[in-house]
Amino acid sequence: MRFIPHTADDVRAMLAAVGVDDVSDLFRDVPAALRASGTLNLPTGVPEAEVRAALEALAARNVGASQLSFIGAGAYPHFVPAVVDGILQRAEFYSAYTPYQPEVSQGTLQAIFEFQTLVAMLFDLEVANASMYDGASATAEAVLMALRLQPERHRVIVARSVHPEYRQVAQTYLQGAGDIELIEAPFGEDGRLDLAWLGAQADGATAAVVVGYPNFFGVIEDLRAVRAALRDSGAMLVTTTAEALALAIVQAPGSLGADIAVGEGQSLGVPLSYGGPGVGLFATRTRHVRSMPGRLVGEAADEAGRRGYVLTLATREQHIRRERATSNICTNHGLMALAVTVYLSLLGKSGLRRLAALNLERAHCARRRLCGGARWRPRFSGPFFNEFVITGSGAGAALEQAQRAGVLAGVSLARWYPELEDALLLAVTEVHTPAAIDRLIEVLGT
Amino acid sequence: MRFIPHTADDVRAMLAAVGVDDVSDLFRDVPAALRASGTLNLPTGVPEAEVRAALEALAARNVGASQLSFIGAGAYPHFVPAVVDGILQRAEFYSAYTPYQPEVSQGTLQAIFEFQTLVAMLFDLEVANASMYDGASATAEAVLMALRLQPERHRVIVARSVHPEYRQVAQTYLQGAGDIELIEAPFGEDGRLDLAWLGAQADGATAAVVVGYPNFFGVIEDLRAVRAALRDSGAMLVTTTAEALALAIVQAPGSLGADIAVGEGQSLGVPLSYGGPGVGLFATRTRHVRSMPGRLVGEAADEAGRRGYVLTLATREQHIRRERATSNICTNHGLMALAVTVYLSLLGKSGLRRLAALNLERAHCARRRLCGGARWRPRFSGPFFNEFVITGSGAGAALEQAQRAGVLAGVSLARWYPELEDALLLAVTEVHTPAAIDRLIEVLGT
Amino acid sequence: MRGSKQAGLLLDEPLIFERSRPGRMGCDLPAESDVVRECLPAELVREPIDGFPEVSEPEVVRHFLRLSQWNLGTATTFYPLGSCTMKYNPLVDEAVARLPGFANLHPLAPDEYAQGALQLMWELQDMLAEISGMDAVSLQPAAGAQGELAGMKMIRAYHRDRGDPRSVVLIPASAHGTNPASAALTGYRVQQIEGSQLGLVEADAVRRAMDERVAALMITNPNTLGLFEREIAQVAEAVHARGGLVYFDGANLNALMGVVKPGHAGADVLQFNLHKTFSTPHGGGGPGAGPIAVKAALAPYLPGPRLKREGNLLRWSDMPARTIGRVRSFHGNFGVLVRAYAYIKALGSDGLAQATAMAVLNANYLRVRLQHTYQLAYPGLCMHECVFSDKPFEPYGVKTLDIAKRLLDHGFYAPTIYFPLVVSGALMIEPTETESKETLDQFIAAMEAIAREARETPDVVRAAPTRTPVGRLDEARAARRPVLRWQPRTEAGASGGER
Amino acid sequence: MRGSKQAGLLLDEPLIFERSRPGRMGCDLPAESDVVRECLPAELVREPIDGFPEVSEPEVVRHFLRLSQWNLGTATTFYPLGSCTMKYNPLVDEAVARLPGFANLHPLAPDEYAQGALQLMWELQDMLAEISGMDAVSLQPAAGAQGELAGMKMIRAYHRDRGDPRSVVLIPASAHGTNPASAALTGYRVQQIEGSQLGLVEADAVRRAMDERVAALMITNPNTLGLFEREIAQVAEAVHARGGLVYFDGANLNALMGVVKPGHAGADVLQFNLHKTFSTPHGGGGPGAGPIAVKAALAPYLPGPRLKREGNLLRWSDMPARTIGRVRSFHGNFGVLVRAYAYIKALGSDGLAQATAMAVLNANYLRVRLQHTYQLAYPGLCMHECVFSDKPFEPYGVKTLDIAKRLLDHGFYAPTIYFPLVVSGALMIEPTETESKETLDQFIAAMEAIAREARETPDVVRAAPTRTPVGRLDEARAARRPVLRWQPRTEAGASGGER
Ligand SMILES: Cc1ncc(COP(=O)(O)O)c(C=O)c1O
Ligand SMILES: Cc1ncc(COP(=O)(O)O)c(C=O)c1O
Repeated sequence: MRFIPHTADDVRAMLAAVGVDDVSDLFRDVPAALRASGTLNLPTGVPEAEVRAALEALAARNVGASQLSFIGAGAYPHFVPAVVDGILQRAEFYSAYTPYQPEVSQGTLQAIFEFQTLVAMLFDLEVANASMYDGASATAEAVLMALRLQPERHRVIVARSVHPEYRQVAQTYLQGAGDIELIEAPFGEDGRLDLAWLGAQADGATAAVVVGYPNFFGVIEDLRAVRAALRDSGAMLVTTTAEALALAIVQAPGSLGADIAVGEGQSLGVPLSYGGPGVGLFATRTRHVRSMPGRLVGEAADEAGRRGYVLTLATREQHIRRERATSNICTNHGLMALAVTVYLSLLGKSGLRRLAALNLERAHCARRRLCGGARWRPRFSGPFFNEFVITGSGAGAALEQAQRAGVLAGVSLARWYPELEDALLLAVTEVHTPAAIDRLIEVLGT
Repeated sequence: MRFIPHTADDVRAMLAAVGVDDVSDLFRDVPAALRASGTLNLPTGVPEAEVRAALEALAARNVGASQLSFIGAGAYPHFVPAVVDGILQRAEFYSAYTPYQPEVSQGTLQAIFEFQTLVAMLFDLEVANASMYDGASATAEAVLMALRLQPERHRVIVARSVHPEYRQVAQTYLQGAGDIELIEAPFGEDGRLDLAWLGAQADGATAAVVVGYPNFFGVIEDLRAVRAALRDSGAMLVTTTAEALALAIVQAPGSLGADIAVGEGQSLGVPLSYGGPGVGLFATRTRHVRSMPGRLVGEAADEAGRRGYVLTLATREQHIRRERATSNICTNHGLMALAVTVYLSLLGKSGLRRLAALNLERAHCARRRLCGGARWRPRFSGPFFNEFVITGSGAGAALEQAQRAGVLAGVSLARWYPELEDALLLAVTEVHTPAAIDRLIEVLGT
Repeated sequence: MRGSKQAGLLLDEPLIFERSRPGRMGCDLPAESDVVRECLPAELVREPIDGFPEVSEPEVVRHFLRLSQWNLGTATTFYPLGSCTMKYNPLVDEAVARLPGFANLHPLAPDEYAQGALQLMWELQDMLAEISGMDAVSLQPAAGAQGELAGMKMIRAYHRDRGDPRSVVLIPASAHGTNPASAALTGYRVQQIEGSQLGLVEADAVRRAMDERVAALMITNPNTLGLFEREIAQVAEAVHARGGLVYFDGANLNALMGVVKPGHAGADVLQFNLHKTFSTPHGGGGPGAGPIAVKAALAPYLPGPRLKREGNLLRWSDMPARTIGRVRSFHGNFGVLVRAYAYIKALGSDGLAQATAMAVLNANYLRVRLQHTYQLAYPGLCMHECVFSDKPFEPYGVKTLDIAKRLLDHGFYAPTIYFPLVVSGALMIEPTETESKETLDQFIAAMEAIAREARETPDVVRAAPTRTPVGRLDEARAARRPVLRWQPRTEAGASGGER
Repeated sequence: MRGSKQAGLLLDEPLIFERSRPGRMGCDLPAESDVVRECLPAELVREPIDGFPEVSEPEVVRHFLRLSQWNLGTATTFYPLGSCTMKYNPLVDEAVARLPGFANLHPLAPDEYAQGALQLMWELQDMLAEISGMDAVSLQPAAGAQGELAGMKMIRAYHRDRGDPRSVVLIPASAHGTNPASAALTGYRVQQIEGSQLGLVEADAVRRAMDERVAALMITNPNTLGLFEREIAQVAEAVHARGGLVYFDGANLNALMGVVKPGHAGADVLQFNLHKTFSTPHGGGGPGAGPIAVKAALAPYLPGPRLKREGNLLRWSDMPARTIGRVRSFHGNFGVLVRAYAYIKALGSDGLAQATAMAVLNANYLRVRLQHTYQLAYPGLCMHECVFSDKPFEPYGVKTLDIAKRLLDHGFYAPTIYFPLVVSGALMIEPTETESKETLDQFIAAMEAIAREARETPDVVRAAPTRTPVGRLDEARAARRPVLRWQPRTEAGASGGER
């Protein structure tokens, strides 16, 4: 086997050193009864060319990968500069693990330190961790952290306009986590959180209110107003962002009063890859840092005073604190955090802003054109970034028809929101050229 | 521009340091008359996404790249393990240049030293250089070297069965190189060099005889007999190999008496890439080393006795010897030499042999099946490796018909050999699965 | 003569923020038009983010290439990090995971348009079921710990549905930290099971601890000492006898393939760590993938949606009635699944069995070669890893940490240290099957040299590493006064990151 | 505080042959069947090649990764190698050159099936013609030197066809070695033209040298001293007046884009070095590409076949009647052409002009900042590069070679040294436009530090480099007793490569 270097001579010499006659003797401690049925009923191994051919054949059957698509809903098609993957392919990065030995892991550590800085800046919060799995588990962890910080509170309000899968994951994470009441907050005609409802419901037992920013409908919540509505209750404000690029052009949650801001980083340099791996972002205020889940990298120095970086505040983590850890997370999404770091370094201060502006412009243009006739109208009146909902009778059928014409014209909201039966959610980004938008108009009609 | 780091402030500060007011002042030495027309009439620059889209659109129009193809004729489809390109993508390799400073170029130098060793072993000769451009120019350089070694001789015999483009390039290289008579040796019904003709023609004025090994028809020459036929003349025997994989299973030219063996290394780990870059291989005997063209790497040591590698015997080269250099070559095909080195390391002693056997077997099976009926028969009776010629009336039309059916079933020899009007040259390698061969039989008939 | 090139030149590199210059750009995009103002209410619009890098493309490339050169990885050197199975990551897996048909596929693409992905996942589920001897698999969990969490939630749901909610999970002292953490996150009280003299879980001890409050036993096999839990069948019986379930931590499956199937040894729930056993890259911390497998009785609780076959098509189901729900958005770490699938296909039944055999041979070879120099925590054959302690060096004041740091000077990554907790000063060495005998011999020589140094010149060991780009970093001070990010200069000369 | 991480760990690595162990395999292929014996006569069959490596895939990867780490490249550091234009190589160019539609295309695929490739080449020919102000372009030559060779052969054919064969080519003393070598290979006698006090070719000197035996003048502009040949128009006139042709070495075009078109300055024939001006990677020695451009009168002689348009299709012509023929098999280094095309598209007219402007600004900045420390070979403005000599350090016994080696210790590659030959102890520095002012400032600081050392502690400079994986290697000894390959052990213990 090409990955295994042992020659027959090697095996002989090593067995002799160990003092056994045969490889099977190494498994002496395994009861014979168990070993009897160990044999694997799988095909035998194949040369690399066959591996590649098999995978190419499978990839070719994913016809959706090459079609014009306006599907967003938590995973966004963006152009990724070649530099990002060029760096990810550095074996020194991808074949290392958690930097337990900082002196030979400064590459990973410095990059994570840069990632933490970028994420903190993006959210305008003080501190960010070295990554979570995805936006969904980051949201769940934020809820758990808010509960941990306020053990006397037992209610959590999650906006119904938060990504449905994020809500599902939060629900799963809360199973068994004590007597927690999870309630959903309705949205209004503008697609934003119903503030009146919130004002009435948020109370002294409410640990956190979770809102999407932008929310699942692409609508940008009025965080200042949400924050105001929570003032009396003292509940923590948690924002969750599936389209992180939005934060390059809309006010940051940190500056509008969020206590914890989380999100999904896939938009920032990570391919769609059928939904994973992306990377979960997690930021909060310094005073909460010891309650944060996940890994943290901090600055350090050696005896000569040379600057370096180390894993730090590990006493929060499972490998030290075990059942009292702030989270069970161990392996995280470090390589995708690196992708985000490279991407944001390349796009930079002005490039990221320009890109966001381009998304904004294209999406607004697309909605305006789609809704220029009688066929479609905007479902929500709230401000949006690069994703929006339109409604019109027979939306589901229209979607299928577009599909047959080779265009994936978004997703129908009906599968998650029975009350939004005739609504389609579309994302328009910089990958959608004016010609692509023309084609969208053509297949969906106006 | 994303590749150029200069900010407006930088430019200002640097101009001030230089002592000029404006960038255009830097070009003061360029006469105004010339500068007037310097402006470029090209489109302005575009973002990376547009570059990629444009190139993807062009690549998509090369439909030949994805078709089942049996075209060989000097460029061979072989499977390249992912490791090869993984190493070529190491920026430390591809973004370095000629290792003039060996202390910070040991990677390139040691790899070339390994390449030289591998090539020498492959040809079973004593010494190989650090690469030529391609098999064609390597052949031309071999002829020039043979002439240089024997200044009193002025005839060169090239087998007509040598790759036509290699012959063309040799001809070009010889233009103006003195009064050299270049004559072509005919081939017999077995596809091999006509030995009787050779025995009669090779004389004391003949500096070299160049034969393909395998030759352009895929036929393996009888080098021992060629060598014997040359004995009296004292002419040098030069072999040229377009399909280097053959040498993993047929006797090496060095052991059969070749003085200089050259070839094309594309088969050994380099993609087709519309014919370039490949890499020229060049090997000879130690006693001729100071007449060799091209770069050489040799072993050296530092003061502490540590082993290292350096460019050596540079006094043969243009940058030292100028008009008296053994060749004008400067930039060579180092990165492709690295590809060959990685490829041969991975395939290794037994893997390369197995691969060659697989090629042999598949090609022989294909010819046998094609010639199993009345439609086709082998054109030549000589032994062959993975390429062969079949003949049958209306071969050209058959080829076009196969093309219309989506199969590139080889090339017609008529374009190079009017006397072989109804002959097709086909290459069958490990990439051709039994199903692919079935398909070939189906479209060409039997 | 073999030259030593181990000292060399690494290039210095500041933080990317410190490379920043106002107005420099790493991409060329059209300047923003006025449309922004028409699209968004002014009070929502943010300024370009202060402090974000302004660097050119060549600088970005140089920055990250230089950082990469400060890392050791399993691709460049022996990386015997115990419990992490740092085997070789095949380059072809990197190539196929990047095929546009995978990389550009949207997770909500209609199932009909994603049949290749679904087929791959379907087959991978089957492969994993076969390897583990379990009945059903979900590929959704993002890592081992998330697999554990899903497993715990399933166990909880299972007991609840039987009207028998339970409150305790038994966990051996040697277990990985994620086990107690995952149990606690599900509301369970963790009760520790002490190991035997031999480092093993005894059926008797489990029998004693078992009662109707115990929901499950979490057991790792081979355990983190690298030892096979010989009484696994009896242990499982003891758990099952009192209505409990057996959670089998599958992180160490690299020692079992083709030898034992956990499903035949009493496991009810098991997570895989694809980034260990199936060779997907560790990425400097991740991503991994932690599929979860169960016996039939627990299948209804698996995270949803589930894959189902409808005629010729594969499809995602609706949420099954009794599922615990989702643990991750979309379908898990698909890109990691592609690599694991390619790896299993490449090795096949013979290759996987060979991998296990050679991994265990390598570990035992290291064990016997080092056991006279270092103190073996537990005697006898080991499986895929072996654990030593720093006891012999106590008289010289040399600790496990020092030994680990000195290994770095030899160009090796260090073993896992101070874990498992049950061994004081543990050095946990997992060589994996992709290392050659020569490499192991070089490592042994380094370990022996360090032992000699520890006795003869202990200061040298305590001062290590000296050949790395930075010396030993003061972690205690870093934790006392944490600097967790760079700060944009607020006034001239002051910078948080630079101090 | 900025830490210096410049000392670090590089990993030792033997020759791949020294890693070899009988029976080890880096690929899995079916064992050979008996068919071989049926397919080939026994006397033709070779044994598996003795001495070929036997290593596993992980070892191959580790081997070459470690080798790569011993290299500096322009991607990792400043690489001011004069005359080589070591600019940044965009990663997107690497990506697009690997698109299957390019990488898998056979050079003899029918033209109809290769229209994308032909379109790219067609457009690239036009782009190059526009940039150079020439009339026709062939992309066939594999490198600059092969372009020169093609050019010389064309000049020869041109004169021959006019019944006026000529025998001499004039070449300035500062020319690159490939110029005289290419002329000599074409049978020309090389006659050297001395430069002026200012390092320039004077029209008067050319006029004096010109007669009817002179086939051509080869001129490099800017020349290898980095100076613009101000009399280029008059020089060309002088050559043309006596029936000669002007060969323009285009290797230094990076100084001219958007400023001057050589075709407007009298060039008749010109080669491009795409691996310099148009940023295709240098590959540790190549491959490059050296397209050749001509004025209309010489177009019939261009290497063939030529691209032609037939309706909507592009096709390869038959061999044109007066062509010099082929210089390379197939269509040249297509993979390199793809990268150059992508680069020109990315920069466009504005970007190319900016590249030239900033390349020249960078060179002049270095010139003025270093001219008081090192001795400038020729005063005044330079173009894309500048040349210094080691004269100021003669009293201290420090030579250009020492300075170059000491630069390596600072983490920089060295400039081109001892070339051009007309400057004694030349240090030829070409920064290119992709370097930032900060990098130049760091380089200047290093050069100044070395100058100080040369005066104060010259031994330190002479002992350099000390921070590289090997110290200064004994090149003289290596050339005296050349070991040009590893040898398989013939008897136990003896190995040619290891001595
Ligand atoms: C024994 C064991 N169990 C569980 C885990 C957790 O897996 P992950 O890091 O993928 O979350 C690990 C990881 O190191 C482990 O070693
Ligand atoms: C001025 C000059 N001319 C010609 C050449 C030859 O080009 P190539 O190396 O591509 O053959 C070079 C290469 O260094 C050069 O610098």
